[in-house]
Order: sequence, then C-alpha cells, then structure tokens
Amino acid sequence: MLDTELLQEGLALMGFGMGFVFVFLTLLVIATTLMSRVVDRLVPAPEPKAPAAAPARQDDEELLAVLSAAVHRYRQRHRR
Amino acid sequence: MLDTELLQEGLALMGFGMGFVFVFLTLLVIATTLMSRVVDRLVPAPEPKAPAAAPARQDDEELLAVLSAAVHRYRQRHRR
Amino acid sequence: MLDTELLQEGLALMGFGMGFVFVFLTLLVIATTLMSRVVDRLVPAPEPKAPAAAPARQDDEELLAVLSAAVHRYRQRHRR
Amino acid sequence: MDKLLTLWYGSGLYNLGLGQVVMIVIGLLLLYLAIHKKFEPLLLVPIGFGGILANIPEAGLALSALDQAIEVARPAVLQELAAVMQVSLAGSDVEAWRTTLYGAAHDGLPPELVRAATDIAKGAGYSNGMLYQFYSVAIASGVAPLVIFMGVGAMTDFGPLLANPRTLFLGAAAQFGIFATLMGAVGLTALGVMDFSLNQAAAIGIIGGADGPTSIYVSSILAPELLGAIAVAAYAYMALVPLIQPPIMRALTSEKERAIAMSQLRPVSKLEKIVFPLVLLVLVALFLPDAAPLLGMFCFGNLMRECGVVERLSDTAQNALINIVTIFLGLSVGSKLVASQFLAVETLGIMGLGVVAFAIGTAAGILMAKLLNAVSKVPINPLIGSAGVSAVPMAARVSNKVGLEANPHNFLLMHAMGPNVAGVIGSAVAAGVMIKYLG
Amino acid sequence: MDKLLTLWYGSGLYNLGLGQVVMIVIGLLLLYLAIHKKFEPLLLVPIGFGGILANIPEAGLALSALDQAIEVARPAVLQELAAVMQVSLAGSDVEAWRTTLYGAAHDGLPPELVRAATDIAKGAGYSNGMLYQFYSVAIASGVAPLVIFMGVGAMTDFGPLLANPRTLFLGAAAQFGIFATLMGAVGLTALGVMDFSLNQAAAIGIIGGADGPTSIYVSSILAPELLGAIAVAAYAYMALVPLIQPPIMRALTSEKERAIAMSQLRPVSKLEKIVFPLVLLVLVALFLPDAAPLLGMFCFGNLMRECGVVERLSDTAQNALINIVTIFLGLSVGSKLVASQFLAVETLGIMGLGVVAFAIGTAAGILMAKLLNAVSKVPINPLIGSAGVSAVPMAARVSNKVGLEANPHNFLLMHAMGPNVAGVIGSAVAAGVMIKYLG
Amino acid sequence: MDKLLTLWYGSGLYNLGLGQVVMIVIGLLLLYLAIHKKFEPLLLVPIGFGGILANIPEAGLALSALDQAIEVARPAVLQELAAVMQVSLAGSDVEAWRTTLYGAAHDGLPPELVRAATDIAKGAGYSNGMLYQFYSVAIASGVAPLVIFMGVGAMTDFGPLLANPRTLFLGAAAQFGIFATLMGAVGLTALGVMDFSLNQAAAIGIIGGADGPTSIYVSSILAPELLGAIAVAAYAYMALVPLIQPPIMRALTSEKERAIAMSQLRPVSKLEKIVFPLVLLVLVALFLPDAAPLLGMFCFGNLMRECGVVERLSDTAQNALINIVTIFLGLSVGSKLVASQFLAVETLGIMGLGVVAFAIGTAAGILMAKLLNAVSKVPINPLIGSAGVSAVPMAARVSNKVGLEANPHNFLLMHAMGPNVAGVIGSAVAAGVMIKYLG
Ligand code: NA
Ligand code: NA
Ligand code: NA
Repeated sequence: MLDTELLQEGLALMGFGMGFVFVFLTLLVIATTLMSRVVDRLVPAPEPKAPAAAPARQDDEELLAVLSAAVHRYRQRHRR
Repeated sequence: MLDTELLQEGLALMGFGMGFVFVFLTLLVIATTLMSRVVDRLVPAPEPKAPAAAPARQDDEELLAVLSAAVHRYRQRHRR
Repeated sequence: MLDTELLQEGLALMGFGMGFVFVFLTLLVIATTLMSRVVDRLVPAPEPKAPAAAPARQDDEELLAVLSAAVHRYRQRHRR
Repeated sequence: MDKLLTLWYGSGLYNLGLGQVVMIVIGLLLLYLAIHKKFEPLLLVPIGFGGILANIPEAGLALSALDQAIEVARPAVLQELAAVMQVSLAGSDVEAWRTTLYGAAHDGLPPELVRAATDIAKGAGYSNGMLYQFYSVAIASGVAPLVIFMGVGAMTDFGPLLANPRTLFLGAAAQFGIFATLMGAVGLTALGVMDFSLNQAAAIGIIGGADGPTSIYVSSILAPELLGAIAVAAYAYMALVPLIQPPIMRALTSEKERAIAMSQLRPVSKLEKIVFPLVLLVLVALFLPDAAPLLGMFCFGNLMRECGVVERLSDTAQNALINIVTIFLGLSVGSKLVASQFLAVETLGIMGLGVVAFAIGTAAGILMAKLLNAVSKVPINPLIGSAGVSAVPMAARVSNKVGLEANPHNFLLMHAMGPNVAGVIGSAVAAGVMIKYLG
Repeated sequence: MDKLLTLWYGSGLYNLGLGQVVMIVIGLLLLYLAIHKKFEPLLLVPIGFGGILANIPEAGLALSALDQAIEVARPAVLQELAAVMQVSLAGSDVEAWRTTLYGAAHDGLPPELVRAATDIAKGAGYSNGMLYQFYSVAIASGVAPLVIFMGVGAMTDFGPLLANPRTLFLGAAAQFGIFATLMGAVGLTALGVMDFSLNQAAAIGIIGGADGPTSIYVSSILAPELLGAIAVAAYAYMALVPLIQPPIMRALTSEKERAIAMSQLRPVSKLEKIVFPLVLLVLVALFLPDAAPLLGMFCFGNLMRECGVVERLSDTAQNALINIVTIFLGLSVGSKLVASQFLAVETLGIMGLGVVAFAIGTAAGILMAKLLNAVSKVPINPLIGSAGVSAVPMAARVSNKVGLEANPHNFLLMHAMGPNVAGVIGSAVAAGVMIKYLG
Repeated sequence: MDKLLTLWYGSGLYNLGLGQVVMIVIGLLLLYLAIHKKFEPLLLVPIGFGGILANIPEAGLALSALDQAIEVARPAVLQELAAVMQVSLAGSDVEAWRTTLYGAAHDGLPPELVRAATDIAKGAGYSNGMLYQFYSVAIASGVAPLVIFMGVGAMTDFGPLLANPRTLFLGAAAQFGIFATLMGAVGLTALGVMDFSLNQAAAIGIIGGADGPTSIYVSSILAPELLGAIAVAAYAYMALVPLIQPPIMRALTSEKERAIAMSQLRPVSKLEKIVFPLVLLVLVALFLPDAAPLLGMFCFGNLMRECGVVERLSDTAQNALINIVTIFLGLSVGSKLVASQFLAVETLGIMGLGVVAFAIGTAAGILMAKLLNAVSKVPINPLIGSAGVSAVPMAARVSNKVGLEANPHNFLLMHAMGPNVAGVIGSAVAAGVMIKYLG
C-alpha cells in the first residue's frame, strides 16, 4: 500500500468510524428516551421511599457504623 | 429402523430402565439400612445436644438477630 | 545404562544438586541481608505503632469479640 | 460510499432473518419469565441472554470458524473449502454452495478433513464464535454439568432420606415420567407426527427427571441438536412445578390421605451422612458404571460437605465454582437456541412431552406412596410422593403446602426432602441406563 | 566438570541479553508505578511481573514449544524441524539456522506444517511455556477481556446516564481521540517516521478509548504483536488521567462555565435499569454485530446486576471470576513484553500517540459539552465532557474535582458518571467498527 | 434377555478385577486417613475419591478415548485402530490384540498416528474420561501445581525469614533428604531390588521436599507414571510429620540444646517484605531459569500479598482460586491411582523411600542448626532445623512443641517459621536443578 493510499484509508476509517459512533449513540439516545417514557407510563416512578426507611431509628445508624467497623476489622484479621 | 422396531426398542428400554432404577434403589435402601445399623452399633447416636447449647443466653439470640440484620445491610451496601 | 553408570549419575546429581542448593541459598542470604540494609537506610524502620492503636478502647476489643462470635455464627447458619 | 454499503450489508438489520427475530423475541420472553416470574432465574437469565446473542445476524457467536466461513465467506474461500472437503460445487448459485458445504461439514466428514477445512477457514480470518467456545469447553466436554452436580451434592442434605430410606422408592417411582415420556416420543414418531430417533426420545424423556444438569448432560451425549429445547423445557417446567403438581396431587388423593400425619424423623448421625455417599458410590461402581461421572461427582460434593474437614473446598464448590460454571453453562445452552435448530416442529413436541413427563412422574410418585402406605405399618402421607420428581426443593415445598391445606398442623417439608433428593439419584440412575444402551 | 559447565551455560547470567536486562528493569519500573504510585495496580502488578517472567533467559515462559525448540534445541533437532517445515538451512552457522526457522515459523507457515513441527519440538522434550499457555487460553481465544467486560458491566450503574441520556453524546465525542490517534499513527507512517499498518494504527487508536479490556480485545485481533505496548500504554495513561486532563479542561473552559450548576438528576426506576441493557443489546444486534461480543457481555453483566434475581451470579462476576481472570489476563499481557517485540521504536511511537489520544479525547468531550450547552436550554457543565473518555471512575472524579475548584458547592460526580459510562459504550462501538473493517 | 445380559456384562461387578477392588479399598483408606485422622484432608479427600472413581470398572474415567477404545471396543474397531497405528494383530485372541495395541499406543507412537487413532476411537463413540480431562488440563499442562504455588505464596509470611536470613541455611540443609532419597532409589535399582530410572529416582527424591505442589509438578515432568504414588506419599508423610520428626529431633540433640532460648526477632518493614520476592525472582532469573515457573508463581503470589494494592487479587488467590484448583488437582492425582500403575512393587519402594527422605531431611536440618550454633555467636536452637523440610506450618509447630517440652517458656514457633518457608524455596531450587539435568 502506498503512503497516500494508507492516509486515504485512515481518513476514510476516521470519517466512517466517528460518524458511525455518533449515529449509533444518537439512536441509543432516542431509544433510551423512548424506553424511559414507555416504562414511566407502564410503571409510574415510585415516590422516593427513603423517608420511610431512613429515620426508622437514628440509633440504628450509629450501631450500624460501629458494627461496620467491627466487622471490617474482624474480616481483616481473619483474612490471612 | 422401522416404526414397529422403534416402538419395540422403546418399550424394551422402558422396561429395562424402570426395572433397573427400582432394583438399584432397592439395593440402595438395603445398603443404607444396613449401613445405618452398623454405624449405630459402632458409634451409638449421641444424645441431641441442642439443650446444652441453645439456651445459653436468650439475649444472645436477640443480639444475634439485630447483628444479622445489621451485617446484612452492611453487606448489601458494600457489595456494589 | 549399566548399574554403575546409574550410581555414578546419581552421585553426580546429588553432589551438583546439593551444592547448587547451598550456593543459591547462600546468595539469597547475602542478597537478602544487603537488601534489608539498603531498605533500612532508605526507609528507617518505623517505631512499632501498636501502642497508639491498641489501647484505643478496651471495650471495643470486648465488643469485637462478641461481634466476631455473632458474625461467625451468623455466617455458619447462613452458609448452607 | 463503497464502505457505507459494506456497513449496511454487514449490519444486523440488512441480514435479519425472520427466524432470528422470532428467536430474539423468545430470548426476551425467557428473560421476562426469569426476571418477572422468577422462573429458575439462575439458569434462564443466562440461557435467555445467550439465546439472543446466538441469533445476532452476522455475528456468528454460536458458530465454529468453519461454519462461520461457510455461512459468510467469499466464493473463492468456499471453493477452497470444497476442495479440501472433497465436495463438488455445482452451478453458480453461491447460496446453494453454502448449503452443500454445510451439509457435508455436518454429515460425517472425516475428522482429518474437518481439521483441514478449519485450517482454511481460520486462514481466511474466521474464528470460533464466543458462545461456540463456551459450549465446547463447558458442555461438549461434559464438564460443566458435572461440576454443577458436584455443587448440588455439596448443597444436599441426605439427613431426611437417611432417616427414612423407604422414600427412595418414591424417588424411583417418579422416574416413570422419564420412561413414559420416552415412549411418548417414540409413539409420536411411530404415528408419523414427529420424527425422533431413539436417542432423541431418551434425551427428551430425561426432562421428566426434573434435574437441569442431568438433562443437559444426557442430551449433550445423546442428542446435542435438541439440547437447547430440552434445557429450556427442563428449567421452565421445573419453575412451573407449583402449578403443574397440585391438581394432580389433589386428584389422586383423598382428603383423609392428605391429612395423614407422619412421625418425626429420627436424628441421623454425622457418620451416617459421611458414609452414605460412599455407599452410593460403591453401588454405582458395582452396578451402573455409566452413571459414574454424574453420581460420582454428586457423591464427591456431598462427601466434601459432610466430612467436615474440607470446609473451604465445600464452600467454594457451593459458591464461587458453581456460580462461575452456571454463568458459562447458561450462555452455552443459549448457543443452542439458534433459529435453524430451535424453530422446528420438534421443539413443540419437546415442550408438550415435557409437561406430560412432569405430570406422569408426579402421579407415579403419589401412587407409589399410596402403595407403600397400604403395605407398611408406618403411615406415609402420599403427598410426599410427588416430591420424587426432584426439582429440589420446589417439589418438597409443594408437598408441604398442599399438605397444610388439608391439615394445618402437619408439616411435610422435611419428610418430602427424602423423596426429593432420592429423585435426584433416581434420575441420574435412569440417565446412566440410557447412556449405557444408547451412548 | 562437564555438568558444572552445563549449569553455567544454562544459567540466566550466561545467556542474559541486554534487551532482557532492559525489559526486566521495565518490569520492575511497572511494579514500582503500580505499587508505589498506585497506577492501576490490579492490572499493572500482574503485567509487570509477567513481563519479568517473560524475559527470564532460557526459561522460555512466553514461548510456544516450537519457538522454544527453535531458540535452544540442538542442531540435529533444528534439521528435523527444517525438514518438516520445508525450509533449507544454508551454511553451518547454527544461529543463522535459528533465524531462518523462526522467520519461516512466523510468516504464514501452513497450519498442518506448524502441527508437524510442533510434534517434533514436543518429541524433543520442549513444551509450551507457562505464560504462552495463559496467553492462548486467556487472550488469543478472546475470552478473558470479554469476561472482564462482563464483570465491569456487573459493576456499572447506568442510573446517571438514564437520568440524562444526552450525556451519551459526550461519550461519543470523546471517541474522537481514538480516530485522531489512528490518523496520527497513519501520518507517522506516511512521514516515514514509524511503520504501522492500518490494522496496527487502529489498535493503537483504541488506547484513546481508555478502556483496558477493549484495548486488549481489539489489539489481540488486529495487532497481537503490539499488544504488550498497547496494554501498558492504555493502563498507564488511565492512571495518569488526573494529571493529563485538568490542564486541558482549564484551557478550554472559562471560569464561569466551570462554575455552572447542574440540576439534580431525576430518580431512575428499577425497570428502566433492567430494560436498558436489552435496548442496547438490540441496537447492537441490528446495527453493529461486530461489537456483539464486547457489548453483549457488558450488557449481560449489567442485566445480571440490575435484574435482582441472580444476585449470586452477579456477585461472582464482580468478585471471584473477575479477579481470577484479571490475574491471568495480566500475566498473559506480560508475556507480550519480550525484549525482541517490545524494544522497538514503535513502542515509543505507541507511548507518544497514547498520551495524544487521551488529550484529544478529553478536548473533544469538553467541546461537545460546550456545544450541547449552546444549543440546549438545560445547563450542562462542560467539565463533565472530559469524563467521556471513560477511565471509569477516575475521569468522573477529575471532573468533580476541577468543578469544585471553580464552585465549591457544585458536585459534578454523579453528572459526570453519565458520560463516563457512555464512554465505555462509545469505545466498544468504535472497536466494533474497527473490527468490522479490518478484522 | 439379550439386553439384560448386556447390562450384566457391562456392570462393574462382572468386570471387577482384583486390582480394582484393592485400589477402591486403598481409596477408602485414604479417605479414612483424611477424614478421621485429619491427614492433609484438603488434598487427600479429593485424591482418595478420585482414586475410587479411577478404578470403577468399565467407566474408564481415567482413560483417554483411545485407551478406552483399546480396552473395550469391538474387534472390528480394534482392527481399524491397528491399521492406522501400523501394528499387525496376530492370532485371534482379542485380549492379546488389546495388549498389543496398548503397548503400541504407549511406546513412542508418532503424534500424527496418535491423532489418527484417536479420530477412529472418537468416531466409534469413545470419549476422553472425565478424570483424564481434568488431568490433561490441570496437571499435564503444569498449570494446577503452579497456581497452587501462587496461592501458597500469597499465604506465606516471609517476616521471620527476613528477620533472620541465616535460617535459609537450615532450609538448604534439609534438602539433603531429597538427594539422599534419590541415591536410595538409585541404590535399590543397582542392587536389583527395584527398577527406577534416574528420572524416576529424582521424582521420588522430591518427596523429601515435603511440598505437595512441587512434588506433583516435578513428577508430572520427570515421571508421570509414578505421580499417583509420589503424591500420595508426599501428602501422607506430610501429615505424619508430628510422628516422624520428634524421635529424630530428640536423638540428635541434648536436653541443653533443646532448651536454648532465642532472641526475639527484629521487626521487619513492609518494604523489605515487598522487595524480597523480587530479589528472589531476580536470583532465580540469573542462576536457575528452570525453577522460574515454580518460584516465579510463588514470588508473584507473595508480592500480591505484600504489596498492599491488589488485596482483591490476593484474596482470590488465597481462597476461591486455590480451592477450585485444589479440587481438580486432587481428582486428577486420583486418576493416576489406577490399579495397573499403582499396584506395583515400585509403589512400596516409593513409600519406603519417602519416609526415609523425611527422616534424613529432618536430621540434616538439625545437624546444620548445630553447626550454625557452633560457628555463630547468636544462639540458635537446633530444634528449628527440622522445620527446614517445609511441611508448612506443621514442622514449625513440631519444633515449637518439642522445644516447649525442654523449656516451657521458650516459644520457637516464629523462629521455626524462618527455616520452614526457607524449605519451600530450597525444594523448589532442588526441583529446578532436577528439571535442568533431566527434564
Ligand atoms: Na429427578
Ligand atoms: Na471509552
Ligand atoms: Na521443602
């Protein structure tokens, strides 16, 4: 292959490649947006349920932090 | 293979197969029963030792339940 | 191979082999010692930092022991 | 412009066949059943996804390098292939050439010619598809189902069975589903409705064993061309056990029988549990060597579990190892869901026979339990007979649930675990008999 | 005495070439960067160590049995090899014979002759080196990068991308780094500075995708001889993202742009997350089948993660399985760091082009974000554009950090995760295009 | 009736040979030792079970497709095999034909003829046995012992050795057990009692290294036909270390020597621990490339452990990966426990020589420690010398226990860990020397 041929091939691949990436991801944007709308219509997005679960007990959170640390240390010690 | 031949082959295989399954599992029942008897004679079945271990402390069980939940949540959070 | 040949081969291999093992491990002793010295000069061995970390809270240790046991039982129960 | 056309001619949309569309929809349906309906998701998610991958046009993920070359290579390459495969290509219709070559490659081409043709395909830049490689390593070698069976062994507690060995008879009886289905497939062929060989009929029958790995293992040996349909049927019907079994159970038992209370199981010692897999292994060695791979690995897994000294191996067999193998086994099974193989009237036959197999197995188990009840002094609730089809532990749960309806204080779960694990042994024995005669 | 000499002639010290010394030092340097500087240690520790192993003189760990025989066998064995390889060995210089045989073995020798020559090599006591075996199973088959991609899919949360699908454009733009680098490699060749084929240029370009497994997968197909240098460049520059990107980001944006606050992301439902990998899979199937292995496994991993019914498989894919494969992938890549292949001026070119690729990709992502900002009503902070190169999650963290410098209350991390994971998809698509045209 | 006879002629009971009965009993005995006596259960449970599987009559689990065909195929198939193997079958005694074919297949049949014969065997429906496949992938490739060695490296703490590098001499001395045993095997052959080749003698000697994976690796290269007996001996005697060593230790030391207190070990820095595996690797590269696979993987595992940046890889190497490989390694070793190979007088010789190897290694280690004690100012308790045979960490515990008997305040465990891990290096070096000369 001559050098100019190689350059041309490279340019062509760049053009096609970059173009294809954009076309494909544009299709994906469209498909994703449509999908989200369909899903939202079929199954309306639930209210964020965090408030119900989180404040159950603040103490719990603290206990959990202590526990997490303890479990972590336990694991590290027993790993080797 | 003619169709009647195939049917005969199938019937023969069904007969032999089902028979063999029964004979084999019957042998297994016999062998297992004998084995259990021999084992029981060699090593008399130990008394159920649950009573000794279980009531150690009821509190422990409760703590364990709390811990289990905590550990479970800890794990779920840290898994991803 | 005649038997005496085999014996000679065996003796030679024993001599070479044992010699090589010693030479190699001697080199390793030398290299390790040098390495330790170089490392020690580059990065002076840190003071043992255990005292700082360990006595943080004695209670913690006790809690940890309880937790470890609990976690262990939790795991055993849930493994199968 | 030229390149744009290449892209278009090589795109999936341009090459999409109707069969592939149907198969992709079937793959999505399997995923829906697995995810939304919780139909054996551990297997049906990988199988469904693998099925979609296998039907992506032009990608050839489920094809060998040679098949891939036959399907898409330039005419010059096809002529080279024809030369080494000693096939003559008539006419100038390239599609006809491909059909000729495909036929030759899959109809007893001597192995040395397969090697030579594969060399040409690889030299022309084609390589084995990803799913084809997974299939070769995981299923064609027989290894994946065996390793999964080892893991299942490591998760199985034979305690209830050891406490009441008579339940092995229930596990034996339920295998009648296997052989009745075999006869069904043979009968459909004799009637000219379908066209199954005896080997295929046997592989279909094993669906009645309600054991995924056993089904896959047997059909990979006896009828690999049906493996996709058989595996899908086996797992789908296993998931349907809670729907299929209860009507049959109610029809074959009286209210009074369903309310029978069973005496508590005796405690089983650790040593019995250790020795049992060895007893089973020795019996297999003496009487049915052809079941040795399946039951050998199963017993090995169980021994690791019970012996108490190799916990880390047992843990790994039950977790990391079985999970890894499940992923690749599922994708490999999916590779057999290519349109040309799956979209045949035979698949409908397999689906139909599969549900019959479960029904007959269930009925046979219950009738055997009634028989045992009639001849034995110790009462036995016939509902635990249906658990003999295996489908561990779903079938045992169904026995328990139907039992509770009749007598809310009667917990049959542990009693049903006996026939349930006996059914695993029973179908492996049946598989061994099939392989012995037909393998 | 004879034996002592054998030991000395067979020792590493006697046979050590300068190239091997240099490569061992490079291996140690990679380990230093990985361990002390924390440069992508999960890959660079195995790669660096594998590189050292591959350059141990006489051990031949990275060589096939045949290459090993060609390199060290007695003249008689070389003559046997020449006979079956149908090569004539001129003169009596054994080293020249080795060169001739090596050339013949690696320049289109027909596969049946390779087999025959390998038979002779094995018969003479040579066997495939350990790293060569790892490479064959893990990389040459294409399996290891795909399994890692599955694990990456199982660790990826598409939530931020689904909440703001426009960020896919940023992921697309950043792939310009890939194609610009390809042109760079082609340009250097046209200028006569380097000598890269189009396939090699494409494999080098993929470094700009900032995705280790994608780079390895593409170069194993298009340019296996450059795989070592490409993988090292890809992982090294990924680790350097926090150094390479910020200056470019600051140069292309104004203080005011960097301070743009973005509106909070909407919550994304579980169902959307489950369906997204299937939508992506179907698009791949329809429009770019050549990306099906990479994106198929990625989507499969992500589906396992999100579907919620196969947690044990998802866990294994994210932990035991990806770790096991990473170990062997790293060692296998290391096997390509043999002196004769790595110590070429091309490697310098690859290193230089690699950093250019990252820089251009970063710039393209930012410019695309500015464009989106200009045409859209919803404000978008251009700093998240740089995350489009992927290098998950490092590039997103860089966006966040540079954003915090301009506006200490503006947390861009979650917003930058959108283009970040879009970049993974983008480079896999680019990889598919490359393979379609050149594979 | 015909079919019933087939079943009977194909049953294990009909075909059971005395050798197979004996081997199954030996397998059960190994399981008893592993489970009840806790003899290295992680290996001996899979080995024992694999040994039973390998001896199931007619199942051919440990045979290749070709061997399986030779053993059980119909006369017509045997004639086809003879044709392609270029062997003439005299007479009409089919059993004699089998013997002829088996001899031809295992005595230097050219690889292309092996391929052709295997094609015929597979065409006739025979396939590679399950254990044969495990053996090929796990051991014949050399991979499994190496991966286990990597895991062992990841579990090894070189701290005590680095604190007191002199203990490497103890690890060197204990390897005398290896070479003395080699001479023992050679001597028995010279005396005409046994018939070992030099390669076999070397493989037997390595038992004295008290390192399972090293033994398996070396004998898979030098004497695969003895692998079963060697592996069983190696693991069995490792488990017997607490019985074999103490009498020798007491006989060679005085009460006063045994009571010697050793000064506390200095703390070893993290950096030393990171650099040590690299120092060892470089020495191996320079002086003994043939030990590179074994010690390379060992050092790699240790580097992953110590470097602190790849914890997830190190964890996997120590758990999921080593467990998976152990299961298949064990079953594969079991595949070498077939009656025809194991039930030979040579096995008795191996068992006898193995215990001698351990005893001599123990003695050499202790004598070397006494020597060091004599020439050095820093006191060294000779009891730690016995730990140089490796058998990590059992031998170190034995040193500690015997030391406590003499001086209840003297804890030798950490001091003995130095020679203990030095012994691992020492035997890998010895293995490298063997492979260099004989491989
Ligand atoms: Na069953
Ligand atoms: Na990317
Ligand atoms: Na040792």
